[in-house]
Amino acid sequence: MTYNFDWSVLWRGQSGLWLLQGLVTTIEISVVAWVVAFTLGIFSGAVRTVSITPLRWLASFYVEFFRNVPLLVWMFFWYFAVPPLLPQPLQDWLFDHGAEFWAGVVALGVYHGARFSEVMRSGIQSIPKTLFEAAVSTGLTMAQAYRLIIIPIALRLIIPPATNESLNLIKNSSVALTIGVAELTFQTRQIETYTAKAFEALTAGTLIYLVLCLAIATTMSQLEKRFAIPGMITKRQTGEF
Amino acid sequence: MIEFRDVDKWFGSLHVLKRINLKVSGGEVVVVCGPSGSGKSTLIRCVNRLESIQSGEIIVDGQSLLDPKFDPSKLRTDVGMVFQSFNLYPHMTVLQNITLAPTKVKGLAAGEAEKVAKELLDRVGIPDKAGVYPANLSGGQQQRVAIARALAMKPKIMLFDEPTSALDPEMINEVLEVMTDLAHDGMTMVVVTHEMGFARRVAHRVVFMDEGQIIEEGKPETFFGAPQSPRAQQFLGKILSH
Amino acid sequence: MIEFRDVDKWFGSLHVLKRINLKVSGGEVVVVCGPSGSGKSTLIRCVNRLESIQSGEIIVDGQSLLDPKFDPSKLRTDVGMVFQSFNLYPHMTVLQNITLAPTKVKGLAAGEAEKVAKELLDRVGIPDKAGVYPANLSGGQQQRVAIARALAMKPKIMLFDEPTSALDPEMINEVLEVMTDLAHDGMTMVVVTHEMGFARRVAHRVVFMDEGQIIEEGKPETFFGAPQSPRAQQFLGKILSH
Amino acid sequence: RAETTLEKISQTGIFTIGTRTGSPPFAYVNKNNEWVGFSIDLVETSILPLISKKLNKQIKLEKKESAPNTRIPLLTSNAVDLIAETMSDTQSRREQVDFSLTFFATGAQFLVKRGTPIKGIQTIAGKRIAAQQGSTNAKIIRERVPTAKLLEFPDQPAAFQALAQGQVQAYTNDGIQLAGLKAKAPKPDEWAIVGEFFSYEPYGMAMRKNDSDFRQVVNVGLMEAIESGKYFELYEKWFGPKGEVPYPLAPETKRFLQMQVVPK
Amino acid sequence: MDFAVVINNVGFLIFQGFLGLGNFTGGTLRLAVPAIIFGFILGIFIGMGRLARSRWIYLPATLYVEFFRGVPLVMVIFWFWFIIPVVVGKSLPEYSVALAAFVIFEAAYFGEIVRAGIQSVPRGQAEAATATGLTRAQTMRHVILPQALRNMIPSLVTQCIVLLKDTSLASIIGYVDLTKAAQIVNNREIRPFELYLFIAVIYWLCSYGMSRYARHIERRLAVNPA
Ligand SMILES: Nc1ncnc2c1ncn2[C@@H]1O[C@H](COP(=O)(O)OP(=O)(O)OP(=O)(O)O)[C@@H](O)[C@H]1O
Ligand SMILES: Nc1ncnc2c1ncn2[C@@H]1O[C@H](COP(=O)(O)OP(=O)(O)OP(=O)(O)O)[C@@H](O)[C@H]1O
Ligand SMILES: [Mg+2]
Ligand SMILES: [Mg+2]
Repeated sequence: MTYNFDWSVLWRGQSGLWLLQGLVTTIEISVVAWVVAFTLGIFSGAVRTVSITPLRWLASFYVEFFRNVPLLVWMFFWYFAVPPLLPQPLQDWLFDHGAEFWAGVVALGVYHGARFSEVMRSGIQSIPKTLFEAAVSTGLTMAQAYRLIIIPIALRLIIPPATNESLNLIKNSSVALTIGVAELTFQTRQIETYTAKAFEALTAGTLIYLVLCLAIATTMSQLEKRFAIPGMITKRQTGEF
Repeated sequence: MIEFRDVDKWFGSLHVLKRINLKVSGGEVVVVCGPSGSGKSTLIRCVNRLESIQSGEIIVDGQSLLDPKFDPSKLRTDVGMVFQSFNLYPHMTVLQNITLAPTKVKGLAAGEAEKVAKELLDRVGIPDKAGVYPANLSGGQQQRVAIARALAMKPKIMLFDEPTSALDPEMINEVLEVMTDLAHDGMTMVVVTHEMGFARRVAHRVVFMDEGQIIEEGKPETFFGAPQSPRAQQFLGKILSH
Repeated sequence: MIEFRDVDKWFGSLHVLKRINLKVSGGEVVVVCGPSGSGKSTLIRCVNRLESIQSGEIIVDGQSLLDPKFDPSKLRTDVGMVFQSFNLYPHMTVLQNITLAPTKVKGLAAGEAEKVAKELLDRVGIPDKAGVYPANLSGGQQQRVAIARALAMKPKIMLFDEPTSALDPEMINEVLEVMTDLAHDGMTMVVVTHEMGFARRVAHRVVFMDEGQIIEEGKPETFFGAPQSPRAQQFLGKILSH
Repeated sequence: RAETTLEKISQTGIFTIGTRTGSPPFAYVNKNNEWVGFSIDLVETSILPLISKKLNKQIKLEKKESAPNTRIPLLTSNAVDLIAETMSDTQSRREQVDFSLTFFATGAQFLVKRGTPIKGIQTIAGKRIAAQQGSTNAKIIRERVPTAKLLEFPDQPAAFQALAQGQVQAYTNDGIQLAGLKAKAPKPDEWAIVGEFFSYEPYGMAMRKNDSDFRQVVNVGLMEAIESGKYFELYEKWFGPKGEVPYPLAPETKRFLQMQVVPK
Repeated sequence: MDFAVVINNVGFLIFQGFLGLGNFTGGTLRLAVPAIIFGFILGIFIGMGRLARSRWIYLPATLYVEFFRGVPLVMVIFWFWFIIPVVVGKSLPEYSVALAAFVIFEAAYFGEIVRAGIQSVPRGQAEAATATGLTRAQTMRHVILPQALRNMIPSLVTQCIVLLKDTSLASIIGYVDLTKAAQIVNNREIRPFELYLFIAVIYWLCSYGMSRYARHIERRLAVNPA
């Protein structure tokens, strides 16, 4: 191979700073989008399990509409198609204040909200219906039963799939580079163009993602243990089947 | 206290309750029995409106459930229910299980609700389990907590849907004892059960259902001693012989 | 036929079987009873090596399970097992449930296996259910299919782990009848059950366990009439009173 | 000893270039779904025949897509033999790959809506400027006008869209690319290309390092094309008044191209 | 809005981009379908490996899953495209590289789905089969997997939809899928809205169609558990 590796490009010049900036932006956009996605997901996922038909339709429509179209398309939609509908002063203000970041947040948040919704729905549906009935039988209203019993239990049950989904969100945040958000993948490309060292830059990017995701996965499995409902099998079992 | 008037209920095309007429007076203990699928659970679930009916009328504590002003949440504080599968809230301690509804529905202060809960735990015989999670209790203990939870709302009526059939045989008695005490204290109770010993000792009346209809009802002595309908004879034959 | 010699078993730090010594001869019917968690299930699951033991020896049909040449698959064709929760394969018809093992393990031809299966369905009293899926059967019917499935391997020994405790009361009898027939045909059987009527009528011997130990064993008349240990007395008091 | 590029081509009978699908008119996919462009024509008419002649056999041309972040790895992993698109020759790139002589020279400018106050790099302070991700233009703006708000997009249409909708006030790229964009726009008159070249972008063809025989073939091919006038025919075809992107050849550029041709 | 650009290029978008019939290596379906099939088959082994008793099997399987779930797919494709040629000494066609990268990457996700599916089958099923003398492999094949498969359908479909859309990431190595095809046309015509709207509709139809069909199958299996 004629390629000569030169790992020093990663700390010479500004590369290190760029990677750090990229990481910070990735974390920022992911965290804000995650809050949006999680809120939307929990709410719409819960609504999809109740017997109030119009609400359920609305939530189902939301999920089917958003999760079946590629994220890239949503990025363009929120960045290019939506702002022109706003009044001109607001547009200018937005464009001066990181419109691409917020468009990315909305795109990621709404798209992953639809996917969190599915996770939440299956979590709630795995709780026996009679538990809900028992709550209602003591006089709790439906809303109280959901808020106090069903959702707290479902939240604990969905930690593993929700972790998965959260990791997907982080990785998908790289799609925001298509609308100019300078996140981690963007910065690795930047290093590559400045140093022409593609392998080194990509390796650095890969490793940072890997470490970030593993850190989150580990934290979440600690969380899972901490909030485990006594008597339920939550820890990964290694057994015969 | 409870009155069914010509009640009909369908699940889709399945006719599960057929022209039910039944009256339970205050302080009365009624045992409902019958083969699986005969509609016993559905019957009592109609009383606290877990199921709605398609025709007829149900009157609980003087109020018709069809009344437009009727409030299901209010009804349910007056009617306690205990399920076959306990249905304790797994993420809460025993104490929290019991105090949840009193504080959230009745607005009782936390301290007050805990006092009541502790008294009830005493009454069902497990005063020392307040801080424990349901998963760490035996089935019999769980069911007693479920009874305490229902009683915490100070209901006028208690419904039991096969409260002992998910229990190991040695634990059945401890639950039946609590229920017997409750009956002797004058609680109005409707109990779906196959525990014929309990029915004999405690019930004022036994109702036998089959295929959505009430086939026979009467005092326990008469029903167990000389069942009238061939259906009831056959049923009793099966469950008493082994 | 089956012999336990000083068997000890732990689950982690939990000592679930303590120095078990037990002998079951060919054609004998042994009923095992005792409180929940006492190790009854574990005991019989050791016989077909669903659980392995940490010390002692188990000899089945003349062969030690510790023998290095020992083949668990061969053992399991000689020992049939029936579970509390039926465990029928939900994605297969009744017939397929029964013929799976004979064709796959014994290499029986499909036609031959079906013939045997039909005979067995006849014997357990549901000849007309061959093409039905388990979900469409009542619990009693499912358990009878499970028995037929175990019998299809022509076992020399049958193990039953609370075969009737997941059943509605009216269905218990139909299963017990099949088991009684089997016992009368001379099958060697070990049955964990709380059905004392069955034990009285069919068992040659009753074994009472508590906390991983065999506390008492004897003929049913002696055991039920005059249990020796306070434990057994208390246990029988609880389960027979209601 | 590693196989030389000419040996590899001779052995496989295939000459593989890395080029782009979205850089009209240098390399793109036309309405008939053919992969064409000025850079591709140059290779096909001037370099490919020379290789065939030199190796004494008919060589087939194969095209693979290259992008800014894949073109150097494409070369080093032997997936392609030559990068022929719109790659600027720079010193840091020369540490990784070798370049042919310059076959096109341009520089960075700005595309703006007609009437915008932006007149060049001196007037962009505090303005929102779009650039293509990782381009040299972005780098220069960042260094020379740190107060400009730079937004980088991965491709031209996205950047242009941002300009058209007011997300940014100007889009900077190589002048020739801006000319192409303007020509394609629904209303070309609405747009203006402003400012002096504030960078120098000499396009070269890149190849694996230290393979002077092959570089010789490529360079000779280009020199012959310039000398014979073939180059200017192709220029007329793509950049002439009737071409894809009308972009008259400046006399000094023409002179510069001719001066690269060394005597035989 | 001017949808003439879509009409003029619909052939390129559908045949080249979506199906992969044309001058360019590409096709969303041509990549997604085999990637799903082989990824799932590999995923079955990985999922079973995760549940194996021997640590020599479950540790590597777990490592595999955790690694690929922590790395963006683009990076995996990139590494396959540029590292494999260096290792094997010659470059591979884009299609094989893309397919290999997808199969290996997606197998990690399919593996997790398979594991969850297997764990959702009650333990008693395995015990019952073992008790009649079936070997572990026979139990897996005849009793556990058929039931696990049914429980997996919803998450499998979700993953297939994800994969279908992810094929656009193969464009990094010049693979012309539907999204890339739209980009190519867009670079020439500069009509992003019309083009992206069109492909969004196509993706939506596929995804929605798949989830509908899956729900249909689920319901049918629920009624008649075959
Ligand atoms: N939610 C439901 N939807 C459709 N059918 C139902 C529903 N709940 C009950 N059924 C059907 O209604 C009939 C009566 O059910 P119910 O549960 O009241 O019987 P039961 O007498 O309580 O039987 P068991 O002893 O098995 O509890 C049964 O055929 C049952 O399958
Ligand atoms: N796989 C296991 N891992 C750990 N502990 C177990 C396991 N299986 C059983 N135990 C424990 O071993 C003890 C004996 O269990 P076993 O199931 O044999 O009791 P049992 O007498 O059959 O009770 P039951 O009547 O409830 O079925 C119990 O304390 C149980 O919690
Ligand atoms: Mg019932
Ligand atoms: Mg047991």
